[in-house]
Amino acid sequence: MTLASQTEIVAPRRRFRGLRKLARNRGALFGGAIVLFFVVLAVFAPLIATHDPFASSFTNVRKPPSAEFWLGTDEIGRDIFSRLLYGARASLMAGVVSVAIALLIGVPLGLVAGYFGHLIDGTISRFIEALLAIPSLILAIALAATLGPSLMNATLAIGVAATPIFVRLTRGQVLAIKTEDYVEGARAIGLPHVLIILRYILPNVLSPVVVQATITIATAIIAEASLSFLGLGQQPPNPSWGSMLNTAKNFMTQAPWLSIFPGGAIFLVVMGFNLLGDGLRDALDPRDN
Amino acid sequence: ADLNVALQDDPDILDPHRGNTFVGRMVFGPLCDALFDIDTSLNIVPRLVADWAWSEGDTVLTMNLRPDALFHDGTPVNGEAVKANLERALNLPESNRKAELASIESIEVLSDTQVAITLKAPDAAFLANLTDRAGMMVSPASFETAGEGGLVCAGPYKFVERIQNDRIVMEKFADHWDADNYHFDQVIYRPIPDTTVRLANLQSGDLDIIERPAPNDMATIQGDSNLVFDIVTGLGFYGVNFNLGNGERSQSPINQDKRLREALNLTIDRDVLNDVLGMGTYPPAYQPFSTASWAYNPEFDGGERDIERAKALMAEAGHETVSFEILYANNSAMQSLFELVQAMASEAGFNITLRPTEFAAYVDEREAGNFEVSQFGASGRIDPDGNFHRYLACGSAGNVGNYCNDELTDLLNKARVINDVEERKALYDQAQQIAAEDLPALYFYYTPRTWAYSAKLDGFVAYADGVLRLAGLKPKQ
Amino acid sequence: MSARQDIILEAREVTKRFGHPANFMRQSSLVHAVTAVSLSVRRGETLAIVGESGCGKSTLGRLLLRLIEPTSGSVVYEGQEITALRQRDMRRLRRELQIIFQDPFASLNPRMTVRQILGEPIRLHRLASGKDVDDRVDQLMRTVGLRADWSDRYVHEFSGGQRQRIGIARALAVDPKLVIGDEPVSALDVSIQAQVVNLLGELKRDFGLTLVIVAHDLAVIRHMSDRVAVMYLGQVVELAAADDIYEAPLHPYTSALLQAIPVSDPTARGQRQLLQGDLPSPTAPPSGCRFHTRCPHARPRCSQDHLALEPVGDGRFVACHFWREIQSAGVSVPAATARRSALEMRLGLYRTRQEERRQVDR
Amino acid sequence: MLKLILRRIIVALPTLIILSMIIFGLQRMLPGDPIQTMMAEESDPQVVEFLREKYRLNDPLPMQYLAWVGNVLQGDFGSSLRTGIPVTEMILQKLPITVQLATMAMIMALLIGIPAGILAAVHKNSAIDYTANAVALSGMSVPNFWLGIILIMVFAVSWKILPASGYVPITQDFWLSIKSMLMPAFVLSTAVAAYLMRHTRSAMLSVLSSDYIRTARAKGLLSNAVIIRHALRNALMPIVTLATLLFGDLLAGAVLTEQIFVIPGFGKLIVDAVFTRDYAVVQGVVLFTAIGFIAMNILADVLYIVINPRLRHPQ
Amino acid sequence: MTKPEPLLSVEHFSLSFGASSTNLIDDISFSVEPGKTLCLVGESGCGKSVTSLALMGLLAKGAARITGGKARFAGEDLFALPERRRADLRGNDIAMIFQEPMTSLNPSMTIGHQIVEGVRRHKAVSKEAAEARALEMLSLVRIPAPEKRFHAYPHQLSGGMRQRAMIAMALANSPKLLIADEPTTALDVTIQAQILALVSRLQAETGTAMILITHDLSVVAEVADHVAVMYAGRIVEVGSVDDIFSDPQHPYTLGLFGSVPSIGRRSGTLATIEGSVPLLERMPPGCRFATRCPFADQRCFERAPPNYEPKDGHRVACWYAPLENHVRAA
Ligand SMILES: Nc1ncnc2c1ncn2[C@@H]1O[C@H](COP(=O)(O)OP(=O)(O)OP(=O)(O)O)[C@@H](O)[C@H]1O
Ligand SMILES: Nc1ncnc2c1ncn2[C@@H]1O[C@H](COP(=O)(O)OP(=O)(O)OP(=O)(O)O)[C@@H](O)[C@H]1O
Ligand SMILES: [Mg+2]
Ligand SMILES: [Mg+2]
Repeated sequence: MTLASQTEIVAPRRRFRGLRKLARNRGALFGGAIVLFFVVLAVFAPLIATHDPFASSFTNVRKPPSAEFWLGTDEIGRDIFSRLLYGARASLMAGVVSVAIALLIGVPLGLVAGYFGHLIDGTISRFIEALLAIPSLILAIALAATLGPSLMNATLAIGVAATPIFVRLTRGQVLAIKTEDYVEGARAIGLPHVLIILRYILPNVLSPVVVQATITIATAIIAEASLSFLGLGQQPPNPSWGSMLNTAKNFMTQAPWLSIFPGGAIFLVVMGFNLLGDGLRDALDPRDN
Repeated sequence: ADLNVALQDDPDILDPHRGNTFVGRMVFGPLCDALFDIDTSLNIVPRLVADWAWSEGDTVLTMNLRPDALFHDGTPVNGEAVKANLERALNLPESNRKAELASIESIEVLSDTQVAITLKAPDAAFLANLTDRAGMMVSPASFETAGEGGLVCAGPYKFVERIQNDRIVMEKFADHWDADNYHFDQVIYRPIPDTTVRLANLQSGDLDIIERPAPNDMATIQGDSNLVFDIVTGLGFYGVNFNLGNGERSQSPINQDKRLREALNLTIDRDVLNDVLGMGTYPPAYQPFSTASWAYNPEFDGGERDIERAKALMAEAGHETVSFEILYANNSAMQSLFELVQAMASEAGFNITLRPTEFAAYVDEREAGNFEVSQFGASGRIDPDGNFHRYLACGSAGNVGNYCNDELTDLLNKARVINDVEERKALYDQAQQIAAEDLPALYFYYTPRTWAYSAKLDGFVAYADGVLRLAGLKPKQ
Repeated sequence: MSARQDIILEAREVTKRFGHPANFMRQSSLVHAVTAVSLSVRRGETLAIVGESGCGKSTLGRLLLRLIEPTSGSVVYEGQEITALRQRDMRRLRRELQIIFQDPFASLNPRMTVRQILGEPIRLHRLASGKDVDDRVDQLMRTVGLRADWSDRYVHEFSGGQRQRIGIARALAVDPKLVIGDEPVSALDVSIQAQVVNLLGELKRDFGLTLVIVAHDLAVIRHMSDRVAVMYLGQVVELAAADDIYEAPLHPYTSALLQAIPVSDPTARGQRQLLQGDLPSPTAPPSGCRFHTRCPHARPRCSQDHLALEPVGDGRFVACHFWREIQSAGVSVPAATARRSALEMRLGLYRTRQEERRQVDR
Repeated sequence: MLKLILRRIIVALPTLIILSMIIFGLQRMLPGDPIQTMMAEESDPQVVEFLREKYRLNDPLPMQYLAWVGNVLQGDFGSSLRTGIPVTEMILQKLPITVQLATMAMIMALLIGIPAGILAAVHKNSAIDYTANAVALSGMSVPNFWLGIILIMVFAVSWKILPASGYVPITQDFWLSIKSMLMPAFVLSTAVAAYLMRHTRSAMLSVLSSDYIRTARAKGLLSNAVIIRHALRNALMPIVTLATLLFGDLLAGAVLTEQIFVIPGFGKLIVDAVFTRDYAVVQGVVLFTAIGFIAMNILADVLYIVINPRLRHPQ
Repeated sequence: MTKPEPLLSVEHFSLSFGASSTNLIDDISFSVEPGKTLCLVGESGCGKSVTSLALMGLLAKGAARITGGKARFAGEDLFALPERRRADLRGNDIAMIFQEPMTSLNPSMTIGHQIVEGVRRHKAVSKEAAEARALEMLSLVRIPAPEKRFHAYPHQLSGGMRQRAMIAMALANSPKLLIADEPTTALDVTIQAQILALVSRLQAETGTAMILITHDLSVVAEVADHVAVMYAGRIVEVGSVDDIFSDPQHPYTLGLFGSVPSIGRRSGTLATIEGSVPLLERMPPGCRFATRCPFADQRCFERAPPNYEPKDGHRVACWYAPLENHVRAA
């Protein structure tokens, strides 16, 4: 009887609780759907594209949307729809990879600085502050120019420029988590530092980091566009949404479709990632249900 | 009244002996009178020099100065000042005019208004150089401060202030000898790099004149009754040059075999470039001399696009496909150009990789010979020598591809020391013949000198050198 | 006096200050959390540490396990000075010294399953490996009265009382010799609290553990402990057997604490002499006897002379200049009111039926 | 308070030293040579060599660095390679412009972001909330150069109610100056407003669910009073942090906006200098903006103390 | 002796959250008379705070739904009043003290200002008069040096002082009813005793009725006139404090008493209530305590127990009451 009654109070076993919560969040679902949609477009671009994204047709320069060219053609007669698909690859990569870089560098540094404190923290923090004091776009421009113009380098530069925020955020979280009883409990059983960091600290600092990451994906996509504007982003003839917008701005009045579609795509993806980020925050937060 | 003019870039240092940029020349125009000037047909005309004479053998130039020319600080532009300026241009360590004046042997002040220049050898381009920065006169009192914002010249306008990236303000110099011909009290040059923004400012009435509107905006400008579009063919050109002897990368097939270069040339349809990119403003170019120049020879033009022949030439050279890389400085005009070239050439089997590079790095790469094929452009000189010798003569400063044909160099050197136009033209024709054989460079189109300005202006004249001249320009009555 | 080998853990003049002293840039923010505390824990006993919030109980508990480094003083475990051990040796020793935390919600990693939480220390100290770990985990779950087949759940799926049991199970996982409970039941509801108190009692009996319980609920303390140390503002002011403390407190602060316990019967309401004022700030503790600012018996000497815990016979210790006089002044001690007969009778029925049901379950 | 500021300045010193090394090192890693870049078409080897010597470009890097630091400590930031103008003069010339632009942008962002964030939080999960979020996100996702051109087209070209570009010093004509900065400041403010809106929203949400808000309502206060008097002030801390951080970024990060609206601020100056390898300018201006950034952080600390009595009266 | 008219009487009050079909608070009734204290006891999460917040009208809109019942306060049904009228009552006729003294005061406003604000919201008095009232209240709750504390921020006060400031704020408008939700749980033993003594003295002086929420039986013994024992959203037993302490009937009440260790010498193990509260969705339709009750049988699980009234005003909801009549002594 006693044991039987104990069964009652325990919530039914639920695997993937976070995912379920995510699935119940309409905003997150919508955001996820948008992101997924563009990911599919990017991955299957060669299959979906109606034209060769690089083939210019000298007779079809800056044609408005039509049955043949769904979203029109650009300034040297290439199909905008097909370029948009291929551009999704560059823009998503600029967003996702740069954030991945920022996470891979920033989170470990933040963990180490926050956990060990003292001299290590002082050193890392001073360095990060110095980087923070350089405006991030300037930093990205300088890095991208150093590495030479290419999408990968721009991505790397954006990632590095975004890193200090992640170090700060992670470090702040670690400082809060570090004093939790369960971390002390881990020390009390004699667990070495590495394992404490990996098993106790890391999983518990991740939730705000993930949210910040989705916002940063959005800013990174915009940053790629800015670098493209300065000639440091995706290299021609390969498209990115940013570089498409960049050329399109010269034709804003004569051929508005050149800017509307890549601009709209950026808006949708940014929206998608942010909604997803909001949803992830709710899903990762163990406090509410 | 004020005149607001938009430039494409912010000029560099405001000292005619040290400046490097084209937009800098635009700004020097009204500020600093030169010894000579050109007319719309590129003839040399007097400016600070009232008249001049060459000695027998063309080695001594005697110039009579205008007696009424004053610097903005009130001092006269006299013989001593001319000598001091030329010597400064020759001797100042940072001077960029040395090459242009290199043929000077000595300068002699004969009187307040008379100066004689003795040359080491005849120099055909000498007078042309004196129409530009090398011939601009700076008040000797301001030699030290010129550049740091204290430029004192003898032009119809004097310098007031400069805010970097924002404006250069100049006001009318009332004591200028030709002051009556200048109708604006104040002239403001504003650097606006973005063509769309430049045009928008003109449309909104914030500007009166803009330089180099984008070709695709031509229709808009022409359709606007408040605006006027003007265009002349400039002296410069755009094309590509090949790395024929500068380091390892000169070893690639396209640089080793002129048949391949010929094939590439045959794939380029200049008319399409003109239509698609220039909206009709990019005059097709096949030679270094613009149609505005007397050295231009229509015989070297032509060569219709011919994919079949291109393929045949490639087959002859033993290639089905040829891959190479084009290096260029990244901006959207160059990007469209080379994307189009890439697309055109691919039809014959050329597999072109584009390497757009940030400008500073681009300059570096060219100097270092780290390219196979590179963007090739020149803003163009009044004298044909500046468009040819500098880029293709053996060992010349601008010859980054290290192309060297002794015969051609010989011809060009000869043309340098003859003042007779007919004789020189014959030499240039011969030189062109050789260049057309070797194909060290391809020319795509001549730089158009385009302008858009408010219909409220009267008396606007476009010059082939692209520099704005304010004489006679006035608001419509 | 008990023999030396009966002492399992001993604190010698341990002091802990937090924060930093004043320097030319900023004011001092030194918190005198624990000041020169000496006490010894006997093998097999339950020692309780009581006192108001912020008086340094938790800090002392942590110092005893060297979870934080003392500012001065030392801690000796089984004759070995653990405050002098190297980190690596200390980690090995951690198997024998464990802690149960106050907050059942904060003390377990929310991202780990119970099996991971309990299996980790077992593997770490190589008490078992492979399949045996799981068996041990199941065994532990049963020991603390939880179903073994729940061990794949995450902690948020358990109620507060159950979580506290998991916390206890984790402490027990490595077969410790001494367990410190830092307010192990304070966060729990009365009914759950009773379950855990009973469980701790059983475990101590069954495994021969030594327990140090940090708490502020005096009734719970009395129920659980053999000896009690009363702390005030970072110092131990009285240490004695539980019954002695409750029946004849010597230190005025101990009496005040006991006075504050609410009556357990509405008929026994009446005027009580309550301690006035609040605990002074530990950043600037009062001089002399730290309790003198609130002590009803304070005299001038109290604010000047520093004093230490002194033995007063029968294994009792007290830190007060005037304990003899105060005691003879007759401090009223709360009476344990007899429960009403109806309640006793029905509670009897309740217990009996509960016991019967338990039998049936087994 | 003074002590706090002093302490913060001392703590900032190592940061500045590291920062100066980073910019110095980063610049020298850039491919391309400042002199060659400047001369481009007309390069003359003699002149190049002369300038290399003049600007110490032939010295070993550490020497160059020390020489620069030495000069900076004497207040000499050097002068531009390209225009010959002293860096200090450039900074002084552009400082009021940049500060005006950043300040107007920040004010606009605050005026948009905070009320929107409050509205969204108060009406959580309602149509208002979703709309505010969508507007904020669109502000975040529209590239500045694009928005800028659209605004010029509409307000300057079609309606002719605002100047298309350019800058009028505030000392010359106050209203015209404000007017000429309206569009660029707005363009610049969109992303900041979006961040502020989202952070205000979440800060307000956590404050609104706190106990003292319940206490305020238990006093019978009406909801506007509760939100404005009790919630907002307590939600302000993270907003202040963010706003000061972003203000630092606005000082030099307005590159594209400055370019579109032809405003001679720090952003375009630095980027041009990066592209022309005008070392002294990049170093000088970045160092200067970094000092500005650090000053902003100190300002944030001071503001915390103003907002948060816990810091004002430590107990 | 006729029973005085109750100040507040809650009748058959039910409430549920979100889309849940089970009532979290299920059909509870109780009343408070002027000047008297009703203690609401029960374990954590049984709905004590929710009930008090519902009476205050402070439950988040949208989340909670009142699914039945009335709360008559001085002639008005609280649940039927428009929001504006409720706001007028709040802090004026009905005041509340919250559980957490540490977080229930606005950290960026002085104590004095927070009290003044409440006074001026309801009384048309000058700023000076309101400040005078606030000072008076601060000295009434025995805050030392009230003029100084008036300008203090919450963090500058100790927990005990903050709780006293809360009490001052709640009583500043002389409410007819004071709801105190576990006012001492967060406080130390010695401070807790001070606060409880203070509250009951003030109440005696002002004649304010009080609902005191707690889970601590000794607090009940100390201050209550009447007691309502709650379990999982229902009131299982209600009566005068003497009834509950001397004649407890419900097995849950018994379990509670058994769980509290006595201050006397140690006496074996504690009686416990096994298990814990089931989730709301899994609540048995009958007696909600059935899952943990040692006496429960099929009937208890299935059918709601009847009310047994051993005496006027003492009511218990159990099939087995009185126990000794239904269960054979061992
Ligand atoms: N890490 C720390 N840094 C600074 N001060 C601390 C730290 N830990 C504890 N303190 C301070 O030391 C004093 C004693 O704290 P401790 O936690 O030991 O008290 P406690 O008796 O356990 O109180 P509680 O009953 O509230 O748990 C307190 O004033 C506390 O603020
Ligand atoms: N907004 C809400 N939505 C859903 N459930 C809620 C909400 N607020 C409270 N509850 C639930 O209502 C129940 C009663 O909560 P309440 O705060 O009244 O308990 P309590 O008796 O005051 O407990 P404690 O002694 O811990 O304060 C809890 O189970 C809680 O989870
Ligand atoms: Mg503690
Ligand atoms: Mg509650």
